[in-house]
Amino acid sequence: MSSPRKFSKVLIANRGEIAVRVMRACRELGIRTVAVYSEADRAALHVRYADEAYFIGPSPSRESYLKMDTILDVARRSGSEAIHPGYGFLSENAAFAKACGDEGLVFIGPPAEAIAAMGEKTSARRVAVEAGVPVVPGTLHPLVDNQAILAEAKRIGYPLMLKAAAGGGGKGLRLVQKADELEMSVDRARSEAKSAFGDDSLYIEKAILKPRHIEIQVLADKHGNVVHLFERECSIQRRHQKIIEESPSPFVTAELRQRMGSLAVALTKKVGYVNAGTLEFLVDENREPYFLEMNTRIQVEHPVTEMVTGIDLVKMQIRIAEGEALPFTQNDLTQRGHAIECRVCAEDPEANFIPNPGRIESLRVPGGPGVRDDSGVYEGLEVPMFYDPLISKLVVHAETREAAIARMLRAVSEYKITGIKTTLPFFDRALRHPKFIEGDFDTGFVARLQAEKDDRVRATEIAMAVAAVAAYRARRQFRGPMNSSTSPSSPWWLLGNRDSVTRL
Amino acid sequence: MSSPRKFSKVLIANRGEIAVRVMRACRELGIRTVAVYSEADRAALHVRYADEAYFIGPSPSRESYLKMDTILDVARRSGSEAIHPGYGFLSENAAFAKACGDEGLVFIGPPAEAIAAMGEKTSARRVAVEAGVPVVPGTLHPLVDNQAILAEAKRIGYPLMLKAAAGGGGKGLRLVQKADELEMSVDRARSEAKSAFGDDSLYIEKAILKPRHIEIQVLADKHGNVVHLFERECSIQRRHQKIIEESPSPFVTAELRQRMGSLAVALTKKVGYVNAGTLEFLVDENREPYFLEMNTRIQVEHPVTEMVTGIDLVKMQIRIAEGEALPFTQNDLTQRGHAIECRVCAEDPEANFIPNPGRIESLRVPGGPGVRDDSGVYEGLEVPMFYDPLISKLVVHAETREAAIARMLRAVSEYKITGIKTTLPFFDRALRHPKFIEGDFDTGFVARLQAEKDDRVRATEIAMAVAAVAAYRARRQFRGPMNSSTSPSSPWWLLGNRDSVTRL
Amino acid sequence: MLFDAATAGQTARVEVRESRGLYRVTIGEKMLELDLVKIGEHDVSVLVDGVSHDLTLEKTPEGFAVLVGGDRFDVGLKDAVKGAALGRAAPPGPLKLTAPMPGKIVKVLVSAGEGVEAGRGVLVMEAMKMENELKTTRAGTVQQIRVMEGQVVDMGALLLVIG
Amino acid sequence: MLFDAATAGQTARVEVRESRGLYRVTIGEKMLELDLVKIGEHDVSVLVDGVSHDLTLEKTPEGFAVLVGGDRFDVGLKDAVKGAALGRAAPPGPLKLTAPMPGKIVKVLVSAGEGVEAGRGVLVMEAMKMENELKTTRAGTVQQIRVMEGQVVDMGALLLVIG
Repeated sequence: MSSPRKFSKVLIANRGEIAVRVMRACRELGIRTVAVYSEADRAALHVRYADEAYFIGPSPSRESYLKMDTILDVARRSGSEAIHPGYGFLSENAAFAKACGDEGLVFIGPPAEAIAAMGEKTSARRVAVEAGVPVVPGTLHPLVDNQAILAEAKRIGYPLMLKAAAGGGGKGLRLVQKADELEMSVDRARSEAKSAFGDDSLYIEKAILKPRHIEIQVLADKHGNVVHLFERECSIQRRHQKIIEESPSPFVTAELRQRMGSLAVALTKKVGYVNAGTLEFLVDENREPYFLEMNTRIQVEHPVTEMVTGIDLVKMQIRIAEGEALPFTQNDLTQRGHAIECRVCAEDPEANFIPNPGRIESLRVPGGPGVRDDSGVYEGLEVPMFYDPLISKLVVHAETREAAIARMLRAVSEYKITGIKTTLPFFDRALRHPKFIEGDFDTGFVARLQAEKDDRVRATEIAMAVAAVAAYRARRQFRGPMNSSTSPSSPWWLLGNRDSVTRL
Repeated sequence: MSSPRKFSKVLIANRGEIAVRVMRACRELGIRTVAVYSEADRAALHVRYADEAYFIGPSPSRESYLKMDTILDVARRSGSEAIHPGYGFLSENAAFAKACGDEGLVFIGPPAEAIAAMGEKTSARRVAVEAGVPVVPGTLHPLVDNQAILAEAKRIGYPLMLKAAAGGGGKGLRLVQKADELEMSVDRARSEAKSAFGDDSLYIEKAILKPRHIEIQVLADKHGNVVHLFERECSIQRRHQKIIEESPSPFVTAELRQRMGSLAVALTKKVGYVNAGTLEFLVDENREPYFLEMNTRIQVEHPVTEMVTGIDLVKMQIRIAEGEALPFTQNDLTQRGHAIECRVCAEDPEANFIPNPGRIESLRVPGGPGVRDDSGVYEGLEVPMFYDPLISKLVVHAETREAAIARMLRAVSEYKITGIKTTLPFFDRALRHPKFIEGDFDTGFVARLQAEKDDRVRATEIAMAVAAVAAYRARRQFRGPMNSSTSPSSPWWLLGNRDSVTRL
Repeated sequence: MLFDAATAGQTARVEVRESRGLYRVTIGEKMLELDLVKIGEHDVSVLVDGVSHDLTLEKTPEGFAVLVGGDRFDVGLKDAVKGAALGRAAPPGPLKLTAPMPGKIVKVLVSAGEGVEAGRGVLVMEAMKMENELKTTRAGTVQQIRVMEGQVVDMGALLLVIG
Repeated sequence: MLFDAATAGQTARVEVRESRGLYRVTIGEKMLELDLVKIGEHDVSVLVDGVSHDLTLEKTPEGFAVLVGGDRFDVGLKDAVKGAALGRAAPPGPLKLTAPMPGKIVKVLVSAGEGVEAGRGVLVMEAMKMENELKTTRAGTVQQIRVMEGQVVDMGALLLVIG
């Protein structure tokens, strides 16, 4: 084990909010940051935020953010000592982790072997089974041809889940209710998996109904020390992707927390894992946990853990990669208060969360006590269609879960984005729902919510009145009917004294 | 003691960031908020943020925010049950607290008697002396005529401080080095005191050199429970007003913390104090504390205490006023990590912090982990000349003081305000200063810093280059010399594709 | 001026009049007097009998989107006299299927001349790494296919015509 | 185009040329090639040989204020050829004392015709609840007093003339 060596320059092989998050940690540690960017991202926030920035190719990620050689070349030319992969893209790519090592670069993440062992779901399941960690019944190996899938499906029975073996983030994930849906679902899942990970092999497993998605955060240093930082509740999902996360989980008892923590630490040690990682579990109605997979990288939802433990996970990732030992033991770690994260995405919640890229015309971010905004955008930015729709993570921290929910509703009401539709209005509804407030939900919550009628008391009247006044002003300014072709980027209906405060 | 009675509507008799801060607490508690506003404040953030807002008079505070009858009338008409005074204005006015009670309104603050006893500095000093709390030598009664002041001055000797008896926030505060400065300083102090508090009586005390300004936060409920929430270090001041505060203090030892905490709790109990309050001390080089005064209201710098203790002080003020008992005891309270606050003011630090009101042309607020922005403004707002220059409080929290300083520098570098000059560039310099980093400073820090030459490594070259490019573009667009009369609100030098991302 | 407004499943006849710097808005039976201050390009501060509303507006094809608190209203507005939609009217004639978002055509699931039922999936588009199947809302015959697999299209681009 | 630039106690001759979407800026001996992208109204993102700068600009009478990181530069610019200040030149002739901020005149400390030394306090102004004493930077005679006590003045308003 080489002695600790501080980094002076780190390349961040990612974009969006996570690239900015990593750069913030680096800036606070006095480490220079190197950004890479695609055609679409010249003006992206991570490019503006970095100390250095280099162009790496066309907008599609296959031709830029997934190009190992180009990125390694930039690392070499810029004199970077380490690479932080963020999440997605190359973050769980064992070949990339290995290539970094071969180049004499430190990969800020686990060793390639650990990624290989845990990153690929079916092998992770095998390891878990050996370690005596309970898993969901299913195939333990990737299935390449459709015949094998059909056979396995018959054996396991319906409903079942189709998953991309190389996958993550819900891509290439499909729930299949009955046999006749299988074929079409397999095709779609393969093609998604192909375009997302360049590997279309799938595996299938028994679908657990009314499951809770609960995960354990771990930190492991190069000296064999491993701790867990308790759980995150991630059951609120749309199209199998998390959208609201919290810590602690309202469903987890002290015993279950203890048990899952121990399983997580044991599995982490077994594979010689190093750096930050997350073990995902499904927990059924009887509080039985089933190990799903390990995410061998920083998670999108890591901030909720940071806020309750007071530990900066990204700084810890860097310190661990530098060779430092964990500055605390399991007993030093405690949960203070309650944290909730809402993923603000460029999606239309009224249209089944269909992606809604476009230009952010105006942006007002929330502030005040206990509010954290981890954003990857700014006013005037064109949110590109090529990448993940996540534009910002809104996180709150308060004394209790009740106070945290109230604080999140307050923060959501302060967050104003025009130009694109976002998931913000969805949060205003979801967080007021009795089932959410009681903590009585599972991964089916969003679907059920959308089926229900909206029974909030809403400000419909004033909204209609002010819209009508705007239309009236528009008419008065331009006789004749409004012209929808008018660019929304020039809100002509409010012309005159623009940028100023005017009594109309 | 009446049993707890929850408020459903509260009037906030203030403006700016503190009005918004109180409204945020109310919104999280499900309490409706009532704002009051002057001529200049129709479009102020606190008016936009409130559930209700009522006009109370012309812009000068004497004719609006200090008008007790008008404000009480609004409270009556709006059906408010309580009034939160914020800080400044009527917050330490015993007559107002009493008037609220007479109207059957709950004053969210101490009883009128406690304000009278502690709010007026000279009587507070008398009480302290009786309680055996050390104070700075000086007059124990307000001096109305100048002859008395001259006599007292001769007795106490120079250097000495002139203070407004009714004062606070450094208004009507003057350091007098030698006898021949006295008369002019008295006049100026009187006239400031008059316009700020409507009372021009002064008192004088011996000036302690190289003092640290350290204060203790207390909370007292209506059931006789009193706790302290540790100290705040407030020695970084300009014109006798705090500009950077932190908690814990790098100067305070465990013993001193313990001692000052006990003195604070004792004094608080002695006067039958209720609600949140702050006891200000001067601490000399030998770590001897001298009680200065008690601020019988919420402090500007309360957020640093909130971040290290995890307690929401404004919510506690409301709960206490509702009659609830403190939900914790002294032993439940701990300090976690380190917090720093920087006061972002509309002032020109290059011109001795002269106020610089005007229109905020553009505004980018910092984000990410451990950053809190308590703002009273927004992009496009005209910061009025009638009120305090504080526009926002930037607060950070991190594991250690070193990490907190790094985080604040990171946050300051993300905070972009154009249209008015602010104190932000001053913080970038002050927080990098070795003396600040070592925690080796006193209330003379700012004056010394400004006398020194600035030895930061600065981005002068790129600043010059880009300014020249802007000038070049301007010239190209409009032949002939630039015209300084061009309104800065239309940055014509960047005309074309406005609001969009354009490669020039 | 008279409008027919529709949002959140409600419709109303709305009249707007201006007097002495205030707006008088009548919604059905109810009259509101708005003290309305415009802030920047998208925000307005409105006082109605002392009640304060902080609203954010965005122009949409149908009228305006209004953000109030954490909620969003897409308000459709019609001129009650002319009866003309203030925004784009629903296109007449055959169904012109347009792109609901910018994205890439991954698969075309139908061929020209083919008959389709309502609800039939006709195209697969990819945007932001998600595949979305587009369905026809109407039965008919595929008259034109205006895109090819692999093609990147803008939001609103014409994809298929079904008659 | 040639400029004389001054900021933070430094001065330099700065040349700006444009070619193929880039700006070539020569400062003294040094040449920088700027890949400059304008963002919104006040921000620019600049890449110089891979080094990234996020800058915010504001027009000032003397030139431009530039925010870089937590730092601020008030850059004065002169056309090096014409020699004309790009901003307002220092007024010639007698000293015209103008208001450094909007505020209220609390006291006038001198009377017309009175002789004053440099550094003498001549007026007390109040803004944002603070009283500030304004001093003359030059010795001379008070020629005109253009304000009265209690008067509210705008920033830049003429207060006194001292010759």
